[in-house]
Parts: sequence; structure tokens; C-alpha cells
Amino acid sequence: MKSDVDRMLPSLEPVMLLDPDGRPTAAGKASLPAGEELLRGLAGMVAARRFNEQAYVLVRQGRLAVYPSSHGQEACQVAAAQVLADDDWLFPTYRDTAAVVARGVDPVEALGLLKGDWHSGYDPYERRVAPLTTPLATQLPHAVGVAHAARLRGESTVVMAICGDGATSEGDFHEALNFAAVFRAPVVFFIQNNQYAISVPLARQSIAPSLAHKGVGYGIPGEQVDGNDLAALLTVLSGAVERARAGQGPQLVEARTYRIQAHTNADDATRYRTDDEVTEWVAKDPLVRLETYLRAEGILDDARAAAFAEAAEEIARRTRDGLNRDVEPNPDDLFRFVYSRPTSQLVDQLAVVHDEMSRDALSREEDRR
Amino acid sequence: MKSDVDRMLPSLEPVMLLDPDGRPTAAGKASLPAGEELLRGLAGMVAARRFNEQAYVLVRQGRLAVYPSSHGQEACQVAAAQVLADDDWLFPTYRDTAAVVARGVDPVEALGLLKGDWHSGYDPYERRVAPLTTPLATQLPHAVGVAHAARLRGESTVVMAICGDGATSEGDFHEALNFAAVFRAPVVFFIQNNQYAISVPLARQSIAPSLAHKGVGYGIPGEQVDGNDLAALLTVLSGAVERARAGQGPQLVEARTYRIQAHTNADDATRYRTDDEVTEWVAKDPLVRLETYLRAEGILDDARAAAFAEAAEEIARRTRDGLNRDVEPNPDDLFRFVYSRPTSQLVDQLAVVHDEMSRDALSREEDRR
Amino acid sequence: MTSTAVEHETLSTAQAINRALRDAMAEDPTVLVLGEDVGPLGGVFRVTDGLTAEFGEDRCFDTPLAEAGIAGFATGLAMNGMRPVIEMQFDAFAYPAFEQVVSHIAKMRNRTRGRVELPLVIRIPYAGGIGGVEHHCDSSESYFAHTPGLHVVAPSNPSDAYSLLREAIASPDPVVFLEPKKLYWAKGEVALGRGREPGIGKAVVRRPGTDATLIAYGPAVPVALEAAEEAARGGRSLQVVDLRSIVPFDDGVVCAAVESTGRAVVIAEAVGFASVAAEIAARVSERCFHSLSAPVRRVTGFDIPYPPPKLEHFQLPSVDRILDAVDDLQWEDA
Amino acid sequence: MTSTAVEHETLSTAQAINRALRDAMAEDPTVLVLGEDVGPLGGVFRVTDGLTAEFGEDRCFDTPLAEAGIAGFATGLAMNGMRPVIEMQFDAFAYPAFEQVVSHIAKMRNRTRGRVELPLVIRIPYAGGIGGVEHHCDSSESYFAHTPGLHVVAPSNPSDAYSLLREAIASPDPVVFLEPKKLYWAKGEVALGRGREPGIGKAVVRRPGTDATLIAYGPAVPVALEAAEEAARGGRSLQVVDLRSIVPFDDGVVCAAVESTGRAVVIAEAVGFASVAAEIAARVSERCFHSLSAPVRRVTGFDIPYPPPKLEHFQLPSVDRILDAVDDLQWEDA
Ligand SMILES: Cc1ncc(C[n+]2csc(CCOP(=O)(O)OP(=O)(O)O)c2C)c(N)n1
Ligand SMILES: Cc1ncc(C[n+]2csc(CCOP(=O)(O)OP(=O)(O)O)c2C)c(N)n1
Ligand SMILES: [Mg+2]
Ligand SMILES: [Mg+2]
Repeated sequence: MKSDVDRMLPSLEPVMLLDPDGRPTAAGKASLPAGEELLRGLAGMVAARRFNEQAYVLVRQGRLAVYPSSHGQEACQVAAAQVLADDDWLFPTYRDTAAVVARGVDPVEALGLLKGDWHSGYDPYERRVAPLTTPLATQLPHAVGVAHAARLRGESTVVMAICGDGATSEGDFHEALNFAAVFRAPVVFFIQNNQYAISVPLARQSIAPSLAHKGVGYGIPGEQVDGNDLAALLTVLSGAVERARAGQGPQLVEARTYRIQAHTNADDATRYRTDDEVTEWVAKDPLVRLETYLRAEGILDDARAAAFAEAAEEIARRTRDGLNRDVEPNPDDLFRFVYSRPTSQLVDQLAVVHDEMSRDALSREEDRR
Repeated sequence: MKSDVDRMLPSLEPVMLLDPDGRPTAAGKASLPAGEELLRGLAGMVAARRFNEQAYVLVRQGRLAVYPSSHGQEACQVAAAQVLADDDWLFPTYRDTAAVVARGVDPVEALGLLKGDWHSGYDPYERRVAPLTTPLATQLPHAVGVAHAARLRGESTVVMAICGDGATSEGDFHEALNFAAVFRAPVVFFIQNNQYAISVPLARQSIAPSLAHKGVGYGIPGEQVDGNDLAALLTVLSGAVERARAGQGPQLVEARTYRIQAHTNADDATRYRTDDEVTEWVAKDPLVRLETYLRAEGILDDARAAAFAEAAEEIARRTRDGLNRDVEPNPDDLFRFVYSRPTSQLVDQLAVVHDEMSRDALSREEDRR
Repeated sequence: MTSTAVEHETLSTAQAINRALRDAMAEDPTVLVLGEDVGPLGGVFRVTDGLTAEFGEDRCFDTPLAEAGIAGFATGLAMNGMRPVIEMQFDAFAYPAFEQVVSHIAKMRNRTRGRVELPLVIRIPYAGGIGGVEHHCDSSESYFAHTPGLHVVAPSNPSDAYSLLREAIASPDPVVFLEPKKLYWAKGEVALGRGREPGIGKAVVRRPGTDATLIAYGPAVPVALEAAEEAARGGRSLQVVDLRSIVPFDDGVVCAAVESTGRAVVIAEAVGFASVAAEIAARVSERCFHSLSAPVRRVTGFDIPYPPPKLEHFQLPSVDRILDAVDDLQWEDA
Repeated sequence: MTSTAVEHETLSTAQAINRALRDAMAEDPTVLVLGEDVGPLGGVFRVTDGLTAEFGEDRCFDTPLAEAGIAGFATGLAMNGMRPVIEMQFDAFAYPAFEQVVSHIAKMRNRTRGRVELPLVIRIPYAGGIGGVEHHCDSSESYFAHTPGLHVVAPSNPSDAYSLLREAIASPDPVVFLEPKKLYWAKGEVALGRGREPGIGKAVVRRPGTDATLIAYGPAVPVALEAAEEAARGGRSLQVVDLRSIVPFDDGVVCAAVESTGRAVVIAEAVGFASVAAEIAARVSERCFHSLSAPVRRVTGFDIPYPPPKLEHFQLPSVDRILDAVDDLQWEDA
């Protein structure tokens, strides 16, 4: 029993392979992901950072209804996508557009919800990415169900289910972890602990030794990882994915990271945290850390770095162009997808809208004459 | 950190002070509750067992709508009540009528819900016992709120909140424990793990090392105790109550016990468990265990035992008499308590019932003539 | 469906539902049955009796005790190729799952522009009349019927219980399937097999009548039929419409029925305020306005929490209360 | 209340609510404000701005992120001498608390024969019209109004927001207090102090009129008033009734209004099916049957999930849609 419990308890300190200055830690010296993996991760983070910047511009221009920033959390989001195989599933929250894009979803479609022209912009089956979910923790039981269905069919699918530190307080978090444990569902629960739930700091959310310590209460191994260390994230998350794939059941990974910008463009973070705190975390920037290491090791050169920047620029361009295109909203869509066949009531109601529109058009025409 | 975590993890084996044969264990030899406390507990258990038997007869006679048995769990229920001070609060589930009676609530009123003439038979403020709660785990956040309100006023109230093993799977369990932890609310969460949730065995409910291991995930100390050992229960629960009273925050106690009878009179336990399993647990009877010890030590003599039996008989008699009295149900009650003042709609609706009743009475009178 | 030779059996409602589950599971390996105590126990009403034995633990199984978890887990199963049928043990115990039902199950298809369909059935032993204690007798249809994206179905007899459930399981849309608890033991002739007409969304006239129309669904239908029987003895001819499906709602059959009599009483066990019965009364009042000789009356539960067992008879629509409402329909010859 | 010198201020709805909270907290030390982000941040709409600073962390505080927990915790606070005012951050985020609200908060008084009262207010930023993404614009009043034991209140202007909230906090009954988000920034004259008439349960005629009656509440009231203004320009005199309180419902004022005009349109943003609007239409149709010259029309949200920002204008009751409904009221002179 004792050894079981020990196996499930997280390490006392988050796993870190590269220190904030980009130098391998003792653990990092023993083992780091392959250079190509790290380069792929860096490329993803550069793209994510640029995408995030672009989105911020677009929200200021009114092309997005709202935007929850991923600045500072790029390592988490990119790693979460990078460790998955094509047949795996990703379950993101509203904050995880960078992970969604890293998974290969078209950036314009990834922003569909936040743009405001439809609730989910992309086809979840195309890249096996669930729709961005806003009600906190509610996507976690879905993730378990998807994993269990695959397992019943004998498929080797693993599901990566992301949530925030705040979301761990919700009942659905608890129920999902317990279902996963009891059914040994191949799910990696990945908490991006960015220290805040909007304005509420972690200390008001939980007084547990760590969020990863929640695992043992379900019989699930928990682990803590430095959320600004892509190398550590790749190692810990891919280990969890592979154990899940091998039938060892779910795992809980908590990444310690920080939301550098406000919760969304609508939020004013100065009301609840100090500049000093932000500055401290800016110094732990996940991009800088990895780039420093890769350059020091000669794995990254200027040409490669420029190529990453150009690819990121291309994503930004595509994003910008796509979002600047106005699509005429079509009210038919509102009625078409509620059921597989619209009820007679919906048919009648759509007819009301059509009637209004044709009368409007008529009167506009009359005005013109 | 390490020591904090260790402090929160339960002992590997449930605390046991008296073994199933009524002999003190090593821990029991070191310390046992005072003889008078144990005698009080035995008296409570004898009463609870008798009360339970009586209720079973009454349900067969149709005087109770339903009855969830507490047979086998008397030590847990009596200890939960016994460790509380008058100003403390008890939050029971539907199964805990024995705890409610042990707390001093009138046995007939304690059965009000199950009798079917009102949802809660007793005044919760009189003995500080919340109404029996059926929706699982939903009373736990209430318990935390009651505790927090007392604490805000500087009162030293402790709240004992009971739930079953099955109820630990509900989101409300999770949310309540976390609230209690974050607010350092003086609540003892007491899980009666009787191995089943109706037909579902613990192994399908949770694969955690123990339910007490859930505590650390909230920063709450967890402990396991033998649920058929009143001495151990009194020790563990009163320790938890006193620590909570001293401002050390909430605690989680899991008692390992067994539901000897079916879930309720309506259940057929042979569908999901073996007679052998039941027999094994009958051998661990909490009453026999304590009585054996007390007699061996000369703390209990025949006279005292007879007095306990007589007191229990008296409770059974009162219960029987009370439940055999028919109370004419009054429909006014249905409308009187929905709001502090009935809405005009409720006034109208009650008038409909009155009108029906007077017409019925009239036609009965006409029939008689 | 053209008339082919159809197998019939006499079954109780509970048996009919059990049979529908069995037949659906036998036909389609993606049909899964899950919930609290649905496995070896066969459910507290024995509706899932024998399914684990017949189809194995992977097809019919107990879950941890968490309704939101069950609904959310089933959502994931349905997203990934399965057709889960979940049981909420009693009506009020579906409330912890409300968020999952209302914000996810109901909206998944719409949110994803039809890309993610959820062929999922939520079975709910439903309503009162069985002497159950608090939280065991709620009529929760109005919460679900008010939520776009859900189909809401309530059979009133074993045959509909079977055929509507077969259809619900086959449907690409999520269906809230309300099983009137007090009818679990009522027996009737059941036509087996899939695709029986009328399907979900179709109301039927259960009894012809010319003087007034009683509109009911689920557990209220047998009471309405009894009232019509009683009224007939008094010389009044009452038509009885059984909705069967609350969403989609069958405006055609309901309005035609009311127009044919010019008078209507809506009967439902649920609390009346802002309910399905209110909807029916409002629709009929609007659509049949010029055919109505009297205001549409409602016989529903009062606006109170469901009463304890010894008082529930005051809350349930009774034959007398229905006949009182009918008497109230401003009969010129009265 | 006799007319005494009353202090007035011009405030936005959000400010009026903030002021009501402050005044209530200052008057009664048992009033507590809690929820997600209501502390230092002052809530995402700044409705609780400054309360923690003024009254301290014990009186206005952030909770862990769990709505059922918040509602259940507040239930316990109210059981033990406090008057908690909880905030659900957005309408759809109240759904995880549904079980606590419906089975406990609504029923506690009744379950305990009035021994345990729950003086508790559930504030919900409510409804649409602000370009919010999914789950941020639901109109959930029908779920609550259908649940006996809850009062359900929806102000349509800053003055009512203040006075109804003061009364809600003082009430021994739990109140669901719906704050129309799109009116948060609308300014108006507010009479301060407690006990202002009309109280909870009273509807008012906001605008006199003789041709037809518009019945609305919350965010639909300003639209109804605009429609009446527009109709007046076209020579039609529309009366506007503002319900203010959905439960208790003011049958007296509503029926008198409809009887005075003989025509009625019910307006509400929520999905129409089995809704509060259905209830109003059904009640009015039944009670004013012989005064009605035309069927009661409803202008409500369609039976669809709330649309994304760019499409929400199709869903919201608009002046034109209301006037279309009025035009439909079978005017003999048309
Ligand atoms: C059920 C629910 N309640 C409330 C909200 C409103 N809300 C949106 S984000 C947020 C904070 C979430 O914090 P966390 O889980 O830490 O994620 P983060 O935003 O930091 O990534 C809140 C309260 C919501 N989306 N869902
Ligand atoms: C929310 C909720 N879901 C389902 C039920 C139905 N139900 C009543 S008791 C029970 C099993 C409870 O098991 P446990 O918590 O272990 O308590 P025990 O009955 O063993 O004392 C179930 C599923 C309920 N009461 N509440
Ligand atoms: Mg966070
Ligand atoms: Mg149990």
C-alpha cells in the first residue's frame, strides 16, 4: 500500500530540466528530449506567441468579441499538443487556442468562438480537438467518455484534457478524475496552474500542498512540472501519454506557470496583482529559456530562428486576413443545427425571420426609390 | 512540505483500539476512552440497535414509507453524536436516524421524513441537527456554511457532517471539502464507508488507497478508523472535533464499517453480495465487541446492561406508539411553508382544495342520508 | 411503415422498457446502458434487469455515484461512436447533472454546426403517485422542455414505452425519456420491433369525444381517460389527446382536436407555473382562439414542492379535479 | 410607505445594485457578499466594487470556483444567522448550482415546516444583448420561476434594481435576482433607502395606453417602451406593464391592464417554449378570456440556443417584432 501511495504522490518540487536561465538542471543533464523535439516545440511557441499578439490586436480592432490570452503559457499549450499522436484527442478550454493551433487546426477556425460568428469554429473530428469549452471543468467528463469509448473498441487513443487551476474546484473536475480512475480511462488531466482564476489567486482556491496532490484521492498518480520549461513538459506529458496508452490508466499533471497578460482583454489585472509579481514571471519566459539553451548548444542557429519567425508571421497573416474577412451572418444557421431535423416550431420561427428580412429588404428598396 | 503532506495522509491501517474479539490492540492498551464514555456509547448502541429493529417492524407494517437500516453502523452513528457538544451541529444523511436519536432528537420526530407525513420531522434548531438529507453529499456544503457563520461570530461551534462512501463521488463532496479547507471551517467530514452504495461496491466507486486519502488533495488531514470499534471512533472523532474547535480547520475521517441489512426495506441485497461476506461482518459486530471488552474489564455488569436494554425498550415503545398514532394530514400545510407569506396564487390553490374537501364532505353527508 | 406481421407481447411498462433496451443492444453493439445500480442489481426498479448478464459488463454497467459525471461521461461516449442510454435514478437526482444536460448535451450539435451529434438517451424514472419521500417524485419535464436541443418524451403505456424508447435510442438527437414511475407496473399489449408508428413528435387521440378535449401526457393520460369514462357515464363526451412527445410538440393533432370540440383542459402532474402545461394552454389559446367557447383550463400540480407520501393525493390531478375543470368550461346548457 | 423626504441619485443599474449592497451591508452586519471575483476585483461587472475595502474580507469575499459550493455554502450561512448575497458570474454558470438551488434553497423552508428560513439572494447577471459568447447570455428565469419556494425578480431600471434588491436582501425568502446585463450601464434616478413602494410582487403600468397591452419584465421593458413610443407615432396607444417580479406574480395589475385594452402581447428574451412568457399568455388567456378581442401574442426568443454575438440580433425581441405582433392583433379597422 505504502509504495502505491508514494507512487501517486507528486515530487516535492516541480520537475524542471532547464532552469530559468536556460541551463540544464541536474535532471536535465541526465536526460533531455531530442534536439529536434525541442526545436519543434520552440517553433510552436514562437508561433503561439505571435498568434497571441495578433489576436490581441484583432480584439482591440473589434474583430474578436473577447480574447483570453495565452502569453506566458506557450510551453504548456504547445507541449500538450506536441505529445499527442494523430489519433489522440485534445480537450481544450477557452484559453487554449494556442494549443489548438499547435495541434494543426486552422487559426481562423480556432478563433471562431471568440470571433463571435459561431460557437465552435472548427470540425472537432478533423484534428480530434474538442470544441473550446467555457463552462469550467465541464469538458473533463467528456474527455473521459471519449477515452473510454476508444478503449471499448480496443483503440490506443489517449485523451489530453486541459483545465486551469480555478477549474479544479468544480465538482466536474472531481467526478471526471474519479470516473477516469475507476474505468482506467487513458486520459492525461493537465492543469495549467497559472496562479489565478481571473482575480482569485491560487491560495484562495486551494490550500493543498499542490494541485497534483489531488491525484492520490482518486488513485491517480500526480506530478508537478515547471510550466515554463518546455523540455520538462514534453518529458512529463509524453511519459503520461505513453503510460496511459500502455493501459496504466489516467494521470494528473500540474504545470506551474503564469498568465502574463490580464484574464481577457476585458479584465484589469492591476486590480488584483502587482507589477513586481508579473515582472518576476516575465523573467521566466518559456521562449527565452528554451531559445537560450538551444543556441548555447548550437542546436538553433539564426537561419532556423528566422524560419520559425517567418512561419509564425505567416500564421499571424492568415489569422489577420481570415478575421478581417466579413462573413454575412445567416440566420438559417440558428435553426439548422438545433436538431437533426428542425421541429415544425423551428420551421415556423425561421419563417418569421425570413419574412422580417424580406420586408426589410423591400422597405430598403422603397427608401432607395 | 514533506512533513505537511505526511501529516495529512491517513495511517495505513484504520485505527483500531479494540479488536473484533473485544481485546485492546497495542494502541488500545496505550490509551482508551474512559469507562463512562464507553458505557455511554454502549447504551447508545443498544438503543440504536433496538430502534433500528423497531423501525424494521414498522416499515413492514406500513407505518413507515421506507427505512434505510443502520444495523451494523451503530458505533459510527453513536460516536458521531457522542463527541459533539450541545452547541455543535450534526448533519446527517437519510441513513443516520440512529445518530439523530443519539443526539437527543425525539425518535418519532426523527422518523418524520421516513414516515411520510412531512419532509423533516424535527426542528433542526432544537438539538442543532440538520434535516435528514437524501440527495447525496448536498448537505456537506451546508455544513461548511453553518460552521463558517459560527466562526465569523467567534463561536466555538464544530460541525459533524456525515456521508456515505458512495456520496464521496459526488461533486458536492469535493466542493464542500475545498470550501472548508480554504475557509478553515471547523467541520469534521465523517464518511461511513459501509462498502456499498446500494448495490455498487466500493471498488466500483473509487480505486483510491482509501477514501481518507482524499483529504490531502484539499490540504485536509485524513484518517481511517475501524467503524465497528466505538472506542477508536470516539478517540479519532473527538480528536478531530477538538482540533477543529481549536482553529486547526476541517478534517476527514473515514470509518470502515458494513451495512448488515439491505440498503432499505425495498432493496434485495442478495442480488449483489454473498451471504459469506455478510457473515464475516456480523462477526465484527460493534455492540458485541464493546460489550465483551466492558464485561471483561468489569466495567459493565448485568444490572447496567439490563438498564441499557430497558432504556432501549423505552425508545422502541415511544417510537412504536408515536408511529401508530394516525395524524390526519392537513393540506393547509402544503401551502403554508412554501414562502413566509403565501403568494396570491397559493391562496387561490388552497381554496380549490378546500372547496373540493367541503364538496366531498357534503356528498358524504348526502350519501349517509 | 406498412403493416407487416408484428410480434406482440403483454408486458408491464418496466418490462417493455427492459425489452426495448435488450432489443436495441442486441441490434446495435454501440448501445451502452450505464448509471447507478443499473448493472447486477438491474436498477432500483429492475428496468435494466438481466442486461449485464446478457451483454456483459462493457455494455451495461454501474458508474460511480455522480450524475454530472454520468451525463458528461456519456457525452464523451456519444462523441466517440457510442449510443449511451443513461439512467438517472430518480427525477430529482438528475438535477446535479443539469449543467451537463443543458449546456452540453442539449447544445453540442448546435455549437459544432451539426458536426458532433449526440445520440444519447437520458432515462428518468419520473413523477409521483408511488408514495415516495421527497426528491423521489418530481416532475421535471418543464426544465428540459424549455431547453432547446433536447427531445422530451413521456410514454403513457407499455407499448409507447417500448416503441418510443427504441426510437429514442436510434435518434441522432439527445432524448430525455421520462418514465412515469406509477405506470411501471401497468401491463399492456406491446408491439415489438423498431420503427413502429406513430414516432416521436406525434400526438394521438386516445379516445374520441365531441364536447371537450383533455390534453395530457405521461402519467396524466390514464387519469384523463378515466375522467372521460366517468364523464361519459354522465352524458358528456370527452376527447383525450396523449402528447407522447413534449418536444417536438404536435401542434397539428392538438389544435385539430381542440378545434373539433371548442373546449380544452390541459392536465399535467408537474407544478403549473411556467410549465409545459402553461405552454400547451398558451399555444391552444392562441392558435384555436376563434374556435374556443371557453377559456382553456389547466389541471396541474399546485405551485408547491412535491408533498410527502401522506399528502400527495392533494397534489395529483384526479378524476374529480379534471371533471370540475370540465364543468367550468362555460356550458351554455348548464 | 408615506411620502417622506427621499434621497435621490442618478446611477447606472450596476451602480444602483452596488449601492443597494453597500446600504444593506451598512445597515445589517449579517449581510455577506460572496462569489467568484466579487472581492478585490469587484466582480467582472464591477457590481461589488469597493465592498471588500469598505466592509472587510469577512463581509465581501471571493470563494473557490464552484457554483454548487457557493450556493450550498450560502445555504449553511443562511441557516446559521447570516443573510448571504451570492453572485453567479453569468447566467449559464448558475447551472452547476441547480441542484442546490432547486432541491435545497427553494425547499428548505417547506421541508422544515418553516423552521429554517433562508434569507438568501442569488444575484445573476442575466440575458443577452451585450455581444457575449456562448453561455454568457442565457435567460434562465423560467427554470427558477417553475420552482416553488423561490422568489424571482427582474428589474428593468436602476431605481427598481436598487429597491428590489434592498427588499430581496431583507426578505426571509430566497430570491433569485436577475440583473439584465445590457442595462448595467443605463442610468436613471434612484430613490435610496429601504421599503420603497412598490415592493416585490407588484407589477406596474410603465406607460398608459388604450389599444393594447405589452407585458414585459427585465431587459424587455425598455424595448417594449420603445415600441410603444413608436406605435404612438403611428397613432396606436400601447400600454406597457412591467412585471418587476415574476414570482410572486401580480395577477391583479396584469389582468386589469389587459382587460382595459382587450389585447395583449407578452415580451420576453428567453426561449418561448414552456417559459414564463407561456405562463403569462396562458394566465391572461384564461382570466381575461371574455375581454380579449384577439389571441394573446408572444414575442420571445426562438426555441434555439442563444446565438453567437454576430447573430444575436435575430433572437432578441425588437421594436419591429413587437409592432408586428401588435399589428397581428386582429384590428377590425385594419
Ligand atoms: C462554470 C463556470 N463558472 C464560472 C465561469 C467564469 N469564468 C471564466 S474563466 C474563469 C476563471 C478560470 O480560472 P482557471 O480555471 O484558473 O483558468 P484560467 O482562466 O486561469 O486559464 C471564470 C470564473 C465559467 N467560465 N464557468
Ligand atoms: C444525488 C443523488 N443521487 C442518487 C441518489 C439515490 N441513492 C440513494 S442512497 C444511494 C446510495 C448511497 O450510497 P452511500 O453514499 O455509500 O451511502 P449508504 O446508503 O451506503 O449509507 C443512492 C444512489 C440520491 N439519494 N442522491
Ligand atoms: Mg488559472
Ligand atoms: Mg455506502
